[in-house]
This record gives sequence, C-alpha cells and structure tokens, in this order.
Amino acid sequence: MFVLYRSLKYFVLLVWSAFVALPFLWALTTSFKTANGVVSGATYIPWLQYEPSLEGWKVLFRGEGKGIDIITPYLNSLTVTLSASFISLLLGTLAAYGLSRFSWRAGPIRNADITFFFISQRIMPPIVLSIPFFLMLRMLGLLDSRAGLVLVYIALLMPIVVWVMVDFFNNIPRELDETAMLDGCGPLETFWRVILPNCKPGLVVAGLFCIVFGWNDFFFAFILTFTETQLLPVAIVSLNSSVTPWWSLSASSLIAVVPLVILAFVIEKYLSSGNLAGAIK
Amino acid sequence: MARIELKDVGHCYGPAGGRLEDYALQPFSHVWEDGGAYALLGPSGCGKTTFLNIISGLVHPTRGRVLFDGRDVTALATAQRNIAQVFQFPVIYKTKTVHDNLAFPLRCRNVEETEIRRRVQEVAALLNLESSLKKPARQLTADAKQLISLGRGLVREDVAAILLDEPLTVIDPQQKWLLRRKLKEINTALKQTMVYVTHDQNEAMTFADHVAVMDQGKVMQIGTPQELFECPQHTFVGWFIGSPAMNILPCTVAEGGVMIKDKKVPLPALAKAAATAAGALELGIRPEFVQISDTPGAGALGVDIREIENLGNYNIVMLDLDGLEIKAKISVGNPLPDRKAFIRLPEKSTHIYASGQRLNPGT
Amino acid sequence: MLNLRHKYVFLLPGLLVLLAIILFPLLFTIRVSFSSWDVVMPGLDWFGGRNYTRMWADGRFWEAMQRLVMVAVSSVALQYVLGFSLALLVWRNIRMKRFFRVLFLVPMMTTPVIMTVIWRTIFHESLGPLNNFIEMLGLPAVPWLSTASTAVISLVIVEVWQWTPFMFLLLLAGLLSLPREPFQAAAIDGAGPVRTFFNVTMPLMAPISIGALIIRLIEASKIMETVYVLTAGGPGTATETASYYIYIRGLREFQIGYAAALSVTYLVLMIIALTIIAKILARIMILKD
Amino acid sequence: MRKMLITTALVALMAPSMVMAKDYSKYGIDKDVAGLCSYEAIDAKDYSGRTLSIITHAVPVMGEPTALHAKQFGELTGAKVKVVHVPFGDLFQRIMIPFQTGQSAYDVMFYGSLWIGDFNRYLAPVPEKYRNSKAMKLVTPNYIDVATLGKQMIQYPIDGDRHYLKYRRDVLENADLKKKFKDKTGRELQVPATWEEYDEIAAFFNGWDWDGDGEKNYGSAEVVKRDDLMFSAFISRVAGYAKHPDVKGGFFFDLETMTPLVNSPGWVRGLEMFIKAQRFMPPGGNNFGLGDEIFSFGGGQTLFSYSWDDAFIQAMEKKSRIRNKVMAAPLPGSHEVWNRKTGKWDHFDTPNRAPYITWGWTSAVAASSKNKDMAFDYLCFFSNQANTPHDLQIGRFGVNPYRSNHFDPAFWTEKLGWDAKVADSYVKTLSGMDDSKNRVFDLRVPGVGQFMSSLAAGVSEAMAGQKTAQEALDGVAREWSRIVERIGKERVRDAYANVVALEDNLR
Amino acid sequence: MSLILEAVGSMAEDQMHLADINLTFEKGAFYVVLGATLAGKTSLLRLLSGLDQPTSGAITMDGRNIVEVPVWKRRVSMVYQQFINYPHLDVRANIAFPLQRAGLPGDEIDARINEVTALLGIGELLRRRPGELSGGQQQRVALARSLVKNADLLLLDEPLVNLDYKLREQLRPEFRSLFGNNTSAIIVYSTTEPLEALMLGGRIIILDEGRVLQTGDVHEAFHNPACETVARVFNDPPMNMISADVAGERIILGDGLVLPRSGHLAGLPPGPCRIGIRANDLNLEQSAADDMELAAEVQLSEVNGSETYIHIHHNEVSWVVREDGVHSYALGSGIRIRFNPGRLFAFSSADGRLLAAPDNLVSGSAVMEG
Repeated sequence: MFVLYRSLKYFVLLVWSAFVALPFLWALTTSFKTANGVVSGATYIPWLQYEPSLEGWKVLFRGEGKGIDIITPYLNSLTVTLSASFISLLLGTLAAYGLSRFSWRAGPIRNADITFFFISQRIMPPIVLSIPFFLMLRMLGLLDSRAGLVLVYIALLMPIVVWVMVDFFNNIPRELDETAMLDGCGPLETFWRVILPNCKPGLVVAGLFCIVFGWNDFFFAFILTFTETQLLPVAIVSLNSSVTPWWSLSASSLIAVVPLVILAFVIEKYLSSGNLAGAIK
Repeated sequence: MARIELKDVGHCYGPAGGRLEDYALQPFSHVWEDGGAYALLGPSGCGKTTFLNIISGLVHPTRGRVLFDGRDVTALATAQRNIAQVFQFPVIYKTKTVHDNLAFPLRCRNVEETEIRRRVQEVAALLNLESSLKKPARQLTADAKQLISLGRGLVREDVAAILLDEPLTVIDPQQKWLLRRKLKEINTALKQTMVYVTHDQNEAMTFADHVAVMDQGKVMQIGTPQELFECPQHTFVGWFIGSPAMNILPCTVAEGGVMIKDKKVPLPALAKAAATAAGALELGIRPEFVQISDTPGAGALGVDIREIENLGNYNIVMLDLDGLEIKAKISVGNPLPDRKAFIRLPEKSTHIYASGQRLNPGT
Repeated sequence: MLNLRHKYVFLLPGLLVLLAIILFPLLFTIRVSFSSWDVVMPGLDWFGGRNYTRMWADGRFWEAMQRLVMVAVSSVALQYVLGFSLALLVWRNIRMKRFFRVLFLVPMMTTPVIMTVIWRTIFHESLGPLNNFIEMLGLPAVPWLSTASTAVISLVIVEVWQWTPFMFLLLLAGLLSLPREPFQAAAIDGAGPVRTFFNVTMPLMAPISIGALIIRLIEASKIMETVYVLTAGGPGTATETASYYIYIRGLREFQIGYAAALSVTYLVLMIIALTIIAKILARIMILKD
Repeated sequence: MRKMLITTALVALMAPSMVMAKDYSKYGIDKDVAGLCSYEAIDAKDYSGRTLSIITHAVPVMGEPTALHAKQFGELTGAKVKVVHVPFGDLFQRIMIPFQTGQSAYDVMFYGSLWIGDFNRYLAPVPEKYRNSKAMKLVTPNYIDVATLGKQMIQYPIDGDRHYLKYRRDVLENADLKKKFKDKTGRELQVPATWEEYDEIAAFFNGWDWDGDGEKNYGSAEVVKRDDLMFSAFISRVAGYAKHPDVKGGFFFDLETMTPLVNSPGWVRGLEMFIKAQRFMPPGGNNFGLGDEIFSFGGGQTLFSYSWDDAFIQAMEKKSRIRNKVMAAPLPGSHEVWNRKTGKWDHFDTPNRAPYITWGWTSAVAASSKNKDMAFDYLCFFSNQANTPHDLQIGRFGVNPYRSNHFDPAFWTEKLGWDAKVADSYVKTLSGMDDSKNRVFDLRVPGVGQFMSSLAAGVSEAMAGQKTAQEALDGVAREWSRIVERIGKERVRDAYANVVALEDNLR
Repeated sequence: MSLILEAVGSMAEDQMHLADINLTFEKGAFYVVLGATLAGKTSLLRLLSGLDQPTSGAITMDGRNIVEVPVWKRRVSMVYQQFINYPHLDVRANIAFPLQRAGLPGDEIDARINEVTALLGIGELLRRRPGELSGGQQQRVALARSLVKNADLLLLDEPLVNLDYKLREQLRPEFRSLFGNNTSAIIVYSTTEPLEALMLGGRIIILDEGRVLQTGDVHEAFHNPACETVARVFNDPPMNMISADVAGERIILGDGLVLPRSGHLAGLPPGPCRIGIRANDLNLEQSAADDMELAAEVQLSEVNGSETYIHIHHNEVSWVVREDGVHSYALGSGIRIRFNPGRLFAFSSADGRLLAAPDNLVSGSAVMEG
C-alpha cells in the first residue's frame, strides 16, 4: 500500500514535470529547425530526424536588417522591469505599512477599502487603459521612453506589492514598531531601520511578482513605444511574421526565460529555508 | 486503557550508537500503571517532549522498547497505538460542530452512528459540553476547545493513554483551576491512564499522582508530589520543585553531622551516610523548614538577616551564613529577630546530597 | 492601531502616485464611453448613452462575458486543484525536492505572449508534437484548436500550464507555514489522508486559498494575449472572451468609444463579482474563530 | 577579385551609357540601376543628423527588407534610421493610435493596403517626382490603383499581392493518379476551373498518402483562423459567384442604396462551399492562419492552396521537398453567377472568374512627418530597380512582382532555378490578373476593420457550425448596415465609390 | 519630576479602555499596576508611554502637557510581555540600538552595554540573534535594552507572564534589586499576580475594568483593601467571600455560621454585608479557642509552589484554603476547616466598600523599607 502510494506520487510528479517541461523541450528542439524541418512534421532528434540549423538563434543576434537585435531590448527590459519593480516595492511597501499600522477613515472608507482599491487596479483590462495611457504619456512627453513605461508599470505592479505586503506587515508584531519608537526612532526611521530589515521574505515574494509581471508584460510595452524603446517581449514578437518562424521564436522564448529561471532558484531557496512561509498568508 | 511500560528507552537525535552523553533522552525504565495520573515535569529542553513523542509514536526511540499492556508497540505508528493527545494549543476541526468534533475519531473508525451518538452524549455530559453540542466548535472558548480535544480521546474506548502536552498554556489564569479540576475528575471517574507534560510544577503536582521530574534528558525522580516536595532525591528536584526553591548549601563531613563553612550542623542520623559518600556534599533544606529564633541554642547556627520580603501572608527572610544565602519562610505573625538570628535545621526535613544525589539515612 | 500624523508619509506617496497614474485613464475611459470615438471620428464628442444601449443588445459581448466566466473559473479552479496537489506532493520530504520545486515554478516566469506561440505549435494538429504523441499511443488525433470545445480546452491547458505555478508557490509557502499539531491530532484520531485533508489541511489553508483564488481570478479574467495568439477567438466565437472581445472592438476595429463602454461595464461587473466571490469564499472557507 | 571583374564586366555590358559607376555590390545587388533613387542617387544625398522612424511588419516578411534597406539607406545618406517590427494583427492599432491622438510617431509606415480608407487622412500624397519616376511607371495598373484614392496617390507601391491558386503539379500531371481519379469520378483530372471542381478534386485527394512519403496528404490548405486575413480567403471564394461581370455598382454594397450585399445568394453559395471545404483540410485546418497554410501547402501536405504568394514561394525554396512540383493558376470561378439586378443565377459556359486584387503590403508617409523628403526617398530607394529584383529572390521577404518587367519567366528560371513550366505558370497567372476586366478590390472605406472583422466573425460562426451560412451572413449584413449608419452613409459611400469605379473599370 | 494624569479616559472602537484616571507618578518611585487580565493595565501603560493618546483628560509632565509629544521624542522605555527584540540584530546591536539613536559616543555605548549585560548576566550572548535565545534570555535582552537608556520612565508590562515558572521565580528578586535603588526614573510595573506586587513593593495602583480602585503603599493596600474587588484582585487565591447579615450582636454568615459582633467587627452597621477571609487564614487545625469551624467537601487540591490550595465547597461556600507544603486530597473527600473571626474582612454589600479589616499582624518589612 505504501509502496503503491509512493510510486503513484512519483508518477504524478513525473507526469507534471513532463507537462511543464514539454514546451521548453519542444522549443529547444524546434529552435534548431528551419522551415523545412518544421513542415516535415513533429520531429525531436536533430541529425537523425531533421537537419539542425542555428538560424533560429542567429536571427536574434544579427541586428537590424538581417534579423533582430535582442541585446538592446534585453537591457531595456531589465532596466524598465527593475526600476519599476524597485519603485513599486518602495512605494507599495510604504503604503502597505501605512495600511497595516495606522487606521484610516474617510467617510465610509476604511483600511480594507483602500487595500481593495490598490488591488482593484489589476482588474482593469489593459486594452482599455492603452489609449488613455498613450495620451497621458504624450502629454508628459514620455511616449516611447523607458521612463514612460516605468511609470505605467508602477501602476501595474504597486497593487501586487500592496497585496503581498499588507498581509506580511500584519504578521509582524506592532510592538516591534513601538519598541523602535520608544528607542527614539521616528516613524520613518522605524520603518527603515527596524521593519524593512525584517521583511525580507515579503519583499522577495513581492519583488518576484513584480519582476514576473513586469518582465512579461507585452501589451503596454507594445502600445506605448515606437522605435526608440523596445522591450524584450515586443522585440521577440516582432519575429512573429505571417510565416511564424517557429525556430527563432523558440530560441527567443528560451532566452527570455533564463533570467527568471535563476529567480525561480532563488525563490526555491527561500521556500526551503522556510523563510517564505510567513510571507504569504 | 493500558499499562505503559518503558524498558531501557533512550533516544538520540543524531546517528544511532552515538555516545550516551549525546542522548536527548537518557535510557531508563519505568512503568505507568493503568488508570493512573502521571506527569512529566521539567524545564524546556529537558527531553520531556522527546519522551512524549516516544510514547505517542512520533519518535521511534534509538534504544529500548515501549510496551502497552505487555504488547510491544515500539515500531508502531501513532495511529496504530490508540493514543489520544491534547496539545498545547487547542486543536479542533473548525469546520465541524462540537458534536462532530467529538464524533470524528469514531467516524474514522466506522463506528455505527447510533453508538457514536450515545458515546458523544456521554462524553459531552462528562465535560459539560452538552449545551454546545450543536455549535460550531470554533466559536467556543479556549478552555472548552481543550475539553473537546480531550473529549476526542475520551469517546474512544480503545484508548491506551491520554497524553496532555501543556494543555493549559492558553487558558485564562482565572479559569485554570476549573480545568485542572475537570481533568482530575475525569481521571478519577474514568480511570484513564493520563500523562501530563508540562514545565510548570504547579500543573504537574496538581494533576498527577506520580510526577517524573526531568532535566537534561534524564529522569531525576519519580514520585508523588509530596515525596518530591518533602524528599527530593536530587538537588535539581529540590530546586525545581517548590517556591522558593530548596536551600542547597555546600558542606563537609563532620562528626555527628556536617560542617557548613565552619559551623556545625548536627545531623546524627545522616552523618554516617555522609561520611561514606563519594563526591561533593551538599545540604538541602526547604525554606519552610528552617527554624529561626533570636536566641542561640544547641545546634543553632548564627546568621545575619540580610533582607525580609513581606509577601503579605508570609515573609521570606534572606539570611546570610558566612556569605552563603539561606532563605527561610516565616508566616506573618511569627516574631522576627532583628539583624542577628539563629537557625535550626531539623533533621527530618534536612537532606544530604552527594554529587547531587540524596543520601539515604538508612545506608 | 496607531493614529499618528506621520501615517500620511507612508500611505500617501504610493496612493497619490497610483491615483496620479490611474485616475486620468480611469476618468478618461468613462468619458470616452459616452463618446462616439471610432476609427473615423477620433475625439470626445457627446454621444450620450448610446454605446451602452448598443452594448445591452450586443449578444456577442454577453456571450463573451459568459465565456470569460467559464474559462476563468474553470482554469483558476484547475490551477488551484493542481497547484494544491503538487504543493502537497512536494511539501514533505521527497527525493529531488528542489528539482521539482524549481521546475514547477518556471512556467509562471515565462512571457505568455511568447509561450503561447510555442503552445500553438505544440497544438498544431499535423506538425505539432502533441498529436504526434497521441498517435504514437495509437489514439486518434485531437482537433485541438479547430473545434469549439477542444479549443476552449486548449486555452485552459495553456492557462493552467502558465499559472498553476503561481498557485503552487502560494500554496506551498502556505503549507510550509502550517503548525504540526493539527496533523498529529488527526493522525491520533485515526483520520486517513482524505479525512485529514478535508478536515485539517483545507480549513487551515482557507485564508491563503482565498487570497490566491481572488488574485488569480482577477488576472485570469484579463486573458487576452493567450486567446489572441492561440485561437484569435475562434473557431467561430468559441474562445472569444470578454477582454478579447473588448480588444477586437477597441483596437482592431478601433471603436474606442464602444470599447470604453464595454470596459466600464466589465470593470463594474468584475468588481461586483469579485466582491461577492470574496465574500462567498470567505463564508465557505474561512470560519472565523 | 574575380567577382569584382565579373561585376564590372556586367555593369559595363548592361549599362553602356554609364561611366564607371560606383560599386554597390556589397549591398548584395546585382547592379545599381540608374533612376530617381538608385544607389548612386541616394548615396549623393546627405541626411546626416536626421532620424527616420519606420514601422513595419514583423521579421522576415516585409520586415526584413524594410530593415535591410533602412540600414543601407542609413549608410548611404548618413541618416539614423529606426525600424520597429510589429506582428500583422497589431499593426493597425499601432499606427492608428498615434494618428488619432496627433502623435507623430512614425515617418514611414508599411501596412496592409486596404487600410487606405482609414489612413488616408493622415497620409502625405506621393510627390510628383516620384509618381513620374521610371520605376513608378513600370508598376502595373492594379497596384497603381491600389495606391490611389480618388485621384490622389497616397500609398507608395512596394509590393504586389494577389490571391491565386496553387496546386501540386506532380499530382495533377501524374498519369497514374489521373487514371485513378477518372475511374472514381468519370472526369479528367485537370486544374480546377470552378470551385466545384476544386472541391471534387480536393475531396478525392484528401486523407491518403498520394506522394508516397509515408504521411497522409490532404486536399486543401486555406486561411480559416478568424484573424485579419481570413476574410480575404473568403472573398476569393465568393468572387466567382457574386461578382457578375455585367452587373455594375458594387460588390460589397449596392452603391446606390448602400445596402450590404454580403447576404446575397452569391455570397451565401461561396460560404457554403467554404464550409464544405473544411472536410478536406488537414487536421486543424479550420484553425489555420496564413502561417499554417504556408507550412501546410509549402511543406507538401496538401494538394491545393490559394491566397497570397507565400505558400508558393515556400514550396519553391531551395531545400523544399516539393520544389518545382507546384504550379500556379488563376483562382477557380463558377458557371453560376448571381445577378442581383435580375435576382437570378446566370449561367456562364466559361466559368466566371473574378480576380480578387486583394490587399497586400503597401507603404506610405505620414502627413505629420517632419521628414517627408527623406521618407519618400527611403521608399523610393526601397523599391528601386536594383533592390526589388534582389528582394524578389528572397522568399521570406514576401516581396512579390508588381512591375511589368517582373513578369519575365527568365528571371525566375535564371535567378532562382525554377523549372521553366513553373515559372511560366506563375508569371502568366500573375500578369493575367492585371488584364482582367472583372476585378474585385477590397472594401477600401473608413472602418474597413469593423466591416471585415464582423464579416470574419460571421463566416467563422458559420464555419464552426454555430449558424447556417445564410443566418451568419444575414447577421453580417445587419451588422454592416449598423456600421454604415454609425460611420455615416455618405462618408462610406464616397469612399466606396472609388472602389466601385476601379471594379467597374471607369478609370 | 512628576507625571500627572488628570481625568484621563481612553476609548477605542466605541469601547471604553480606561475611564477617569487620576494618578501622579513621582520620580524615583516604583509603581505596580495590579489588575486582572483586561483590567486596563496595558492601556494605562501605553498612555503613559505616549504610544496611545487619551481620548479625554490631560497628561502632564512637570506641568507641561505631553500628550502631543511623540513617543520617539520622549525618554521612555517599555518591556512587553512578549519578548520584543529586533530580530535582525544581534544582542549587542539590540542593546546598542537606543543608544545609537540617541547619538551617544561609541565608548560610552560600550561602557553602558558592558554594565547592563553584566547586571543581567547576558554577557555571553552578545553575538547571538534573539531568535536563537530562550524566552528568559530574550526577555533579559529586552530588559537590558530598556535599562540601558536610563529613561525617565520605565514601563514593564507583565514582563514575566510568558516565562516558565522557575524563571519567573529567578527574575523576580533580580527585578527587585534592579529597581530597588532607582532614584532617577519613574518605574511602572504591571502584573496580575499579587505576590509579584508584594515582592516588588513600592506603590500600588489597582485597576479593574478600566478604573483605579485603590492606590497607595503596596502593603498598606494589601492589609486594607478599599473594596471587595481589590480584596479579590490583590489576593491569590482571591479572597474568599460570603454574604452575611448583621443582626443585633450577631453576624450570621450565609449558611448559618454565627459570629459575635465583636472585636474589629463591632462597628459593623446592621443589615447585610459581605464577609471576606483570606485563604491563608483558613486552617485545617485549630489554632485558637474561638476559631469557627466549617465542614466542607474538597473540590480540588492545587499545588502552588510550596503550598497547597484546597478548593472547598459547602452549601453557599466556595472557598479556597491555603496550606503550607505539598499535600493531596482526594476529590470529594470531607474536610474540616477553621478560622479565626479576628481575621475576617467586612465589605458593604451595597458598594463593596471596606467596612472593617483585621488588625495588621507584625510586619517584617522594616528592613526593606528602612
């Protein structure tokens, strides 16, 4: 019975692993194909089943005129994602702290309503916001700029930070803040010196979500830029011509996920050490 | 209901076969008789949780065997041991009503529904929970929740023992005695073997007929509360049981008694044993038994009064015997000498310890 | 809760920045929904409520709305069940725990719009690997994207692949924070794995479950890029969800005014629905002490 | 060195009038061809310090040549040229949002020519010097028409697109298979002249391995996925039934009343045939986008395909398994044609064919651009007579013949090694469309996106069996009326009149 | 320096936490706030610290209203019942924290840390993180952090309640010596345990349901509880109570025991009253000839330290008897108890006011208070 249960457990794990890995393995093998390799049906093993080619990978680094240049968008994506995440974390964490520690009242509005207001920002489908955002950035002269995207992403990411951090702060005893104040720290100093160093797990989770959602956003990066500031998903999608180039899209999907896989390792480490346990409640 | 027998049980969290000093629980043997009320008492980290887990089956001991009614259960899992346990924090099934909480262990064992109802009624009556049977268990107070936890053990007829792991931690101090009484009542009424684990001497001594005092992985003494109090077998027990703790004073052998510093304490009955004992000697006497007067006399030791703590109903008098501190507990109303005093240590309440172990006056 | 004057220093920067960023778009959208802005007439004329009356009679929108509910609810439910199961499997010590945990997290790190292209190639009925496997097993090929029901299933599969990790992460972290005693108590009471799960694990995981479900529902409702790349709403209108429909009306056909009206309605309905769902979930799952 | 000698020799031979031209062979062209925007002419210009912004399609189709020539242009003139590539489905909004909000985002746009109805207000007319250039004079009338709204040329022709039939020559010319077909149907196997024949043949060759590669083959690969391209495939299928050569005054609408004609029997018949055709499409064929169609036919999976050039070009790629095994032919037509004037089906002994001059890639310069001179120079350079032949040779560029001098079989046989018969069929098919007097153009009116999107949605519903053909198209017609009403009948009519004028050969 | 609360009230979420508090705290004095759970002890301490603001009334320090002075600008320390330390800092950094905030020079900080850690015996732990320490050690660190500041106001909110029994026993005398020679600060210590209050001495403030019931010297209050509630709160086990009726020269206790109306009870007005007696004054043996005797049934014998509390029941009487030493009685067994009428308290049955208290026995606090 126990053996059966165990084997079943590993069987399920392996099946799901296969399911999770399938797109990546498929992308890996496809990335070495050419149109001829693709049209000859589902094949998996290079040389044996199809003639491998590096075309799919080369296209990404060839630069204008011959393919796309993936390096600049990569760096753009990094800059925009990290800046927006950082600012969102900063503002969102502060706001979450404010919501967790102080009572707010304005007419019928209470803390919970403000928290919901933050979270509700994510309900709006991006399509709707595209034109107003476009106009707004136009007025600010921030169209087609990294700053403009950062601004928009702040609105997208801050709600996530608030969502994660309010709960996290609620689990940190208030007495800790009070002790710091009694020890002579003003509220901001309390936050900076005492609370922040103790919310690493929460920040890790919130930061993870920021980076994941920021890095993977396509729509705003797409609508709000022209030629100057391309982000990675937009650059990759610009390969998606009427003939879908399976090979280069496959290669690029693998490239795009690399930095975040590193993130997955970091998260797992936190999980295993039990540090994230308190961060998500 | 069962008789629980521990044979040379010891546990080491590291690899088996390590040195004995590394054992979290030093090997020992003991029997808990069926239907008794027992307690495991010791400061945190003394090994009592390991002990408890060995009985409940969460930990399999590195050595030794655990027998329930003679049946070797050492290798059995928790669920197979027919143990019930009440935890420090109330564990209830919060989606269920009180009735369904109590019925849960029976339902898990596919007991017939009418039988379940009967037993639940019975236990609920015992625990004064009848009126709240239909309520969701989560709405009850902490003490009622602890009763439910206990009740889940009581409804089962097959239970070998009920383990209580610091069950009163979350109970309001003013309510504690009621729950203590309930526990005692149940033990008396049902004759269930119950093992109560706590770091609080009051809890242990109030509840149990026999208390095992543990320290650093070792069982220091097993005895009735009165024995522990009046006749601690180890200086640790003397210190740990009773408040204020027993006075423990280093001493040396002397003719017909012992010497504390350069003052002689006549202890004719104990002198012989002390003379032959190996290891450092200590004299132990509880503050309650220290007799104090303002006049010198035979066998009285001259001391200075350092401080008097007035605790309302009695005074704790801190005495200075050539630099050694001795506490004496004196009821209010008894006269207190000023500055200088003389104390007597009655032999029947005085113990001599060698390397911490009490010397038996008989030997 | 403290009530210091300094509290504004914390909340206001974030709140004001958010308001500054979001308020204009929000009000603008509401205003646009009362205009006839479209491909030939850009600008904010006054069109009254005609966009809304048109919407009322727009069967396609309401169908898309229903479809959205179906797709979002079913995929989120699946994500929850699968994420929970997987979290339970890798919760306690198992071999290669790290490997599984990292692997299971990866899909959520990928860009949906790109991964869906890969998925489309996987679902490709004659050139993709999926049917190839199925045929190798001797089973009939599945018309993944070309019948209404399978297309919806394909869509859900992609959503499940992408977002189960999110649930997995939240629920695993939640599981890791649970106390041990309730599980020991259940073992002592003689409860098997199933009873333990429903009477101990689930109730303990309720609060985190609700948070995770709500957030996922919000995100899943915006499903658009996946639909766009995978099926473009087809076959027929079988996979046309509300947000994709708004996209079609808004940016494909450039009926900005109408799309704004749809969006405002969508937003209002979503907020109402989510509030109700949150309340219901809370009632079912969290049983307050 | 040898290459250099040969090049020099070639130049000397072919352009005897030129005096020792500069060598531009490093740009991959055979030779510079003198003209308004020849390499030499552009080289002479100095745009340094200026930036040109271009939006174009994703790489490679049209996106790659855009970027390639942008790079060359930059090198030659010193201008900074920025190109952004966008998938087709997002191109419209990406261009339209800046237009509508008054943001000057791009100088040059590459896009689908049918959007002229929406974009025209924002486009700069092509200046006369370009219109009168030698290269422009060679552009076939169809593509001049496509680039023109009313009397004004506002799009710059850089590509030729059309729908035509592609078939597997190795099947239709295979005696064995011909016999099998005849045995089964009693008819000769030949290139289908009507959609009914197309269906019959496709059905016969569906679901079995007729090329002996061990994989099943199928009848027809078509663009069916409900996206921005599908409606074109549908119009191709409808044109023969609904475009009566003698009935003037509108194909999509009755120009006089602006009543939609999409639910007329001709259209319904076309849709019914389309629905039926799903039976002999490959697995998943009813969700094929253009890319899938290209891979399917281009990969040798199906017997037939129609729509744009790409599938044909893919099939003719150097390493293709079916290189030189494909042929081109005009789209099938119909013996029965709906006459909406009489309300009857007219019978034609020779099948009625109505070539659909479907929209394709075009380019334009934004009216708000501050770099119009440079922008037009770029487009002119893009399509100069040295670049176009170069681009035509690279299949993935998606640049197809649009000048009369491209219709030379020798070009395809010599440059690309095509079989003479294949090249011949290709060139003849393409040029033949230019000679037709029964052409169908796109609905080049404002809001074309709405019309086509609603058409695609309706067709898609019928294809998926959610509605019958008649119901679906009735729904589309109702929707179209509403759109006309919303946009304004006169506005639509004015625009549509231009299309009808082209169709009715009034120009 | 004196801290004065005038008519202070505190409400939160429409719930009264404190009402009409009038107290004066003097520099160099030690105050014990005694009260049951939820009596308002924590609320009072929080008001004093400045963490909370009163909803009514005034708090002045040397005549200056300090309600508006933010907590971080005050010189206040607080020790919570939970062990609150900075988890991200090691013990040394924890203790140094308030000093660094105050901008003290490094060598001064070192000196003070050395002093306080030596005092509290945590010198060995300086490099450890709070999470690695036992509860007792954590609380010592928290205490060190509070002491090191030399604050004007030191607040201790049930600092021992979450510690093991023996640790509490160990720490109490330490507290006593720590606070015994205080001259510069106001120290306020809250507890639920009368024993702790008695041991620590000083001034007492007895709270119940958000109101101050009695203030004054600890021992004075112990012997003369202002009212019945104080008598309950200030005794562990709570003072045993019974209704009585004064008629003529007799006092009839609830279920029929009759006492002469004499001695300190002679002045009781006729009519109903409440009679109280400490568990300590109930004996199992006869100690005097005029002892009253009562037969009862044992409900539970509880061990408390070196004493046994016997809960007894008889008709209306539910009393607790304190007996020295550890003894056990079977549940339900019969028992006879005696008490000396001279040890009875009498309270008004109308408002609970003390009517008569027994004479104070010889007090041994002379040395302590001398």
